Amino acid sequence: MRNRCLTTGNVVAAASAGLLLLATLAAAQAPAYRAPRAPDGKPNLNGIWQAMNTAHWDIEAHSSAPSPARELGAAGAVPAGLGVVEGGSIPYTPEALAKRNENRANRLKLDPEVKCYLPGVPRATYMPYPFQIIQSQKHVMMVHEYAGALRTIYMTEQTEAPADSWMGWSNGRWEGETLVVDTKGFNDLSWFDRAGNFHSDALHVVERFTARSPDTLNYEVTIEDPKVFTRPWKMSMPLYRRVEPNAQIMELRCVEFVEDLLYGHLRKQPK
Amino acid sequence: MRSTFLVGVTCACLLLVAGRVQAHHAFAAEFDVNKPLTLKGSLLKWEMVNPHSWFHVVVKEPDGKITTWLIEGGSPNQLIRMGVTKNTVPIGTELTIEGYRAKDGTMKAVGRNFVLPDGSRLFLGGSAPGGGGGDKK
Amino acid sequence: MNRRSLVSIGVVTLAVAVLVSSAAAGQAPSAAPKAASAAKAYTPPRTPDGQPDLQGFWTNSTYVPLERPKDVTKEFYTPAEAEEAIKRAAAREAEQTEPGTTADVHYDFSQFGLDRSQSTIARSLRTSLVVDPPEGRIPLVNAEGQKRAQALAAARKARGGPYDAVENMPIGSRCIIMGGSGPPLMNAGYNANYQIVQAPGYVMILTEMIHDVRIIPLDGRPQPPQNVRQWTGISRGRWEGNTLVVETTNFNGRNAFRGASENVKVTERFSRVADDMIDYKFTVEDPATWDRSWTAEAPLAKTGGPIFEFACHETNYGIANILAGARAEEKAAAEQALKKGSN
Amino acid sequence: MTRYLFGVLAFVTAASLTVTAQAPTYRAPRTPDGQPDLQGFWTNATYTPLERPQNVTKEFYTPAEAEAAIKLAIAREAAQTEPGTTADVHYDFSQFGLDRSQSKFTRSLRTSLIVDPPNGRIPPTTAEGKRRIAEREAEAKRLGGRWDSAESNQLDDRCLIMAGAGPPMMDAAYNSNYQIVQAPGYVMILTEMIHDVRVIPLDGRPQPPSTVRQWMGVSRGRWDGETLVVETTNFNGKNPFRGSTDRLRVTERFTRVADDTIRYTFTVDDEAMWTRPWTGEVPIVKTNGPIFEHACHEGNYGLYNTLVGARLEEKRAADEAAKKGSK
Repeated sequence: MRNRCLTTGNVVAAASAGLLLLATLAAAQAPAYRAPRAPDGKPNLNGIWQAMNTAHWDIEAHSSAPSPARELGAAGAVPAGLGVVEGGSIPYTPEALAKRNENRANRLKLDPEVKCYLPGVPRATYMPYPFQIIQSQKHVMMVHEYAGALRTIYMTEQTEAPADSWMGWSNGRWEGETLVVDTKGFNDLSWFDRAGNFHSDALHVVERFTARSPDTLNYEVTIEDPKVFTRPWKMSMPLYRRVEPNAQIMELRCVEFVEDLLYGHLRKQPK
Repeated sequence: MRSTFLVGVTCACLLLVAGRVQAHHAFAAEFDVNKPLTLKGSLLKWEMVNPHSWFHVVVKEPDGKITTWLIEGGSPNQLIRMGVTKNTVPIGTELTIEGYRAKDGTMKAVGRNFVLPDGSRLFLGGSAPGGGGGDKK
Repeated sequence: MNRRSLVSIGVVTLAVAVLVSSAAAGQAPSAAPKAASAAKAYTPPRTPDGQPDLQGFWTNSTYVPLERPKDVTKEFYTPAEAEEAIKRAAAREAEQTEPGTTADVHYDFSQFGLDRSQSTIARSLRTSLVVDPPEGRIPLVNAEGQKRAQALAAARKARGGPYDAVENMPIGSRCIIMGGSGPPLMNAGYNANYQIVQAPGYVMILTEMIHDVRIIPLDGRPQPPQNVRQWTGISRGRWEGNTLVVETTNFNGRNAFRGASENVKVTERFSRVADDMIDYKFTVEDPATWDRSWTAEAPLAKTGGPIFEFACHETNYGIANILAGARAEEKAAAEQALKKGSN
Repeated sequence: MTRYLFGVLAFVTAASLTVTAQAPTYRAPRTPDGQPDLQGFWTNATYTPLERPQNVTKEFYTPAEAEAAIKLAIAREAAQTEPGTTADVHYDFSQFGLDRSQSKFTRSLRTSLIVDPPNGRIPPTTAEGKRRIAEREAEAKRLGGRWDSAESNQLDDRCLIMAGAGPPMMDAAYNSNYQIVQAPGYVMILTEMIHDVRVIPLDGRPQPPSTVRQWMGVSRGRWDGETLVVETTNFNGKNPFRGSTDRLRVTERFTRVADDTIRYTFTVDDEAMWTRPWTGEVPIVKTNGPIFEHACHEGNYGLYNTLVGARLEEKRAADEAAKKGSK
């Protein structure tokens, strides 16, 4: 009897815990957590952050798969992931979906990451490398370890993108606890992941960074690109602080690692 | 008004001593000094990219054939500081390009001068439409 | 036409600026003692966390050479001499090249705003950036340094011609890092711009060309072990009064500054001496190259933003063009030789 | 001798339990967080076949019949192979303690593990199922002979997964052991062979999208009174259970009915293969630990050796043919 009550209690507790979890994730707009303040009174998001998921392989839910490069064996294997796209899948137009699938089939040849190209946004945020937020009043900088990629987020003196670029042109604002970053001015060359998910130069990205505990952030992204998607869509994930005291963004200056791949065929032939 | 930096000169110390502008790479290795050319065409696309920008120019050859040439220019960053944007040079702008053709024989050239129909240079001293004529502080 | 007028406006501005900046660069007490005392009175603004505020866009674009020209013996020019030197340098930079010469195979820097006179330059009355040794020249390279330089030259030669393979080309052309990216920060020829952003515990310095960023921690953490080496080394910073002192070691030695070894230590000192001027000094210590340390001073002048993304490798079409050109020339030469042989 | 006696004792207990399973008076101990405690080392090694033998018509043997059937099976398993035959080219299972009778095995009076359909046999295959089987055979044929490449070999020989790893969990012929560990919100089940682990969440979370597929599917559990109910879908279909497809849904029910016994039933539902769902039942009995690391792929010299052997034989045959040709 007592046992049954206990079990029922557990089920109820588990269910409500589940609901609470979902609610917390969904209601990132109004988090209960209040971040410590930077000296200027804004939520303090300074720190070295990193995603811990498989979105860099594929932002949609996916099974595990062998390494795209045979020689890497299990070291290059694709781990399964439950996806970070709200609603499960990306609302591509039929033509765009065909292009995504073609990208995926030829990813070793086409993925800009393979060529050490700048990662674009939001891909930079969830690559398997850390990035540092340097939060000042006029500029919030995001400095990524991969390829030394860099974003300047203009908090004041905001203008339109003068030209298209890989990392886009970002204007930011504070909405309560949240740093909202609005980015446009992308070229059409970057991808969202290693699975060929892509966008056009009409991409418009709105990111929301909100502290959810001292060492975690909620990261929410809204993607809009009428040339590629039938409607705006969202992805979300937590970001984790690198807490080791010697954490530092190191150089991953990868250009020379890919030169033979890109230009090896133009090498002078041995006589 | 031209850069005097001698691309053939490899002494790095000279760069620092004389304070001349250093070319990002040896253009004479990319383009053939023995193949000067003048192209007349209209702008199809301006890739405002680094380390050097590239102009896609549609050219009507003397025999009536239509070809697209890729013309290498300079880094866009300083122009952007001067107020130039991707809207500054409209698609279809008529350009005369004096330059040198690529060594590999493809339809590429370095744009020694980019000349507008009225004889002025495309960007010169911030003269480009929309150009602010110097750094914004 | 409008270009010419712009240039002359530039020169006028320049003359005015010389006076202003000589005051600002007045860390050189012997040259401008009055200005120096004025500069001392300047108190830099503070960031919200209390650091002296160095933030903003800066340039070290200059016509002052690193080493004093052989025919100059004094440490400082008079303002008139300095103006003359700049005018000469600007004219040289803007000179026409001779059509049909190798030098002419280039786009025109001035048509892309890339000659120095079209943007802010950091001025000083100095005749060289090097301030110590007092003769304004880098000490002679010692025997060990010479030996290393010879070995490097021999290795370079063994790799073949400069366009035989991408690895033989200069690292700047390959978009890996610019020669003057440092530290120390050296004038890049064009786009010699920097952005400094500060946050509690950190100073970030972005070098425009090839988007090189240093994030310098101020918390006194130790340097990592010797086997961790980077192109731009690893920097640790601290505030000494109003001066940011940054020490950098752990270089990989592959972008050797003036022939320095991987064990070089660079100490930089940033002091804001006016709203629009940072006094920037650096000391280079490398017993494997020089028997004594040497110091240079190269002021950073405030300039306008923004710094547009300097993606470089992504659209570095020149590499493929150059290599393809070299292969095409080899092929043509081989065919020529064959033709000659068969005649 | 002692082993045999012990076996008979266990047999009697298990048989009575099976019969009286409708009304268990046994109450499982509880974990500190209040779950019925299933923890420990267990085995489902059994001599009972999945399907009822063709010549058997009843659901249960008498205890004497069951004992005779087991004796027969044990003798068959322990019989020496004929020297010089292909079957003899093997190490002796019994010299490595690997025949079932040398370790704990589970007994029941059932003539088959399948309890539904009542005939104790897997239901008929659907038309789609037949088509899929034909496709699989064609694919296997395309891959060539078993020793043509590593990929054309069997999954277990490749140390990928055992055929019976499931779910559902099927007797693995040897090392048919499991370890169950519970923690708040989770039940973990380790299958000894090839160290397959399922960590089953109990928090009611939904199944992932159908694009996520795994060899062992994705399992979600819940407590239904004393019974742990585990539903598994999202199989990748590459380790078919009796021909199942990627549309397989397995529902397992674990009920501890004695200190040393868990009643384990499983329902297999796969519309792409069978005309109706079917259910099996096997008591899982307590056994001894430990479970030693079953690293498999790492020391799988055999796969290499068989491939090398096959290549050598091909070469020898080719040489032979060439010699004949030149005569």
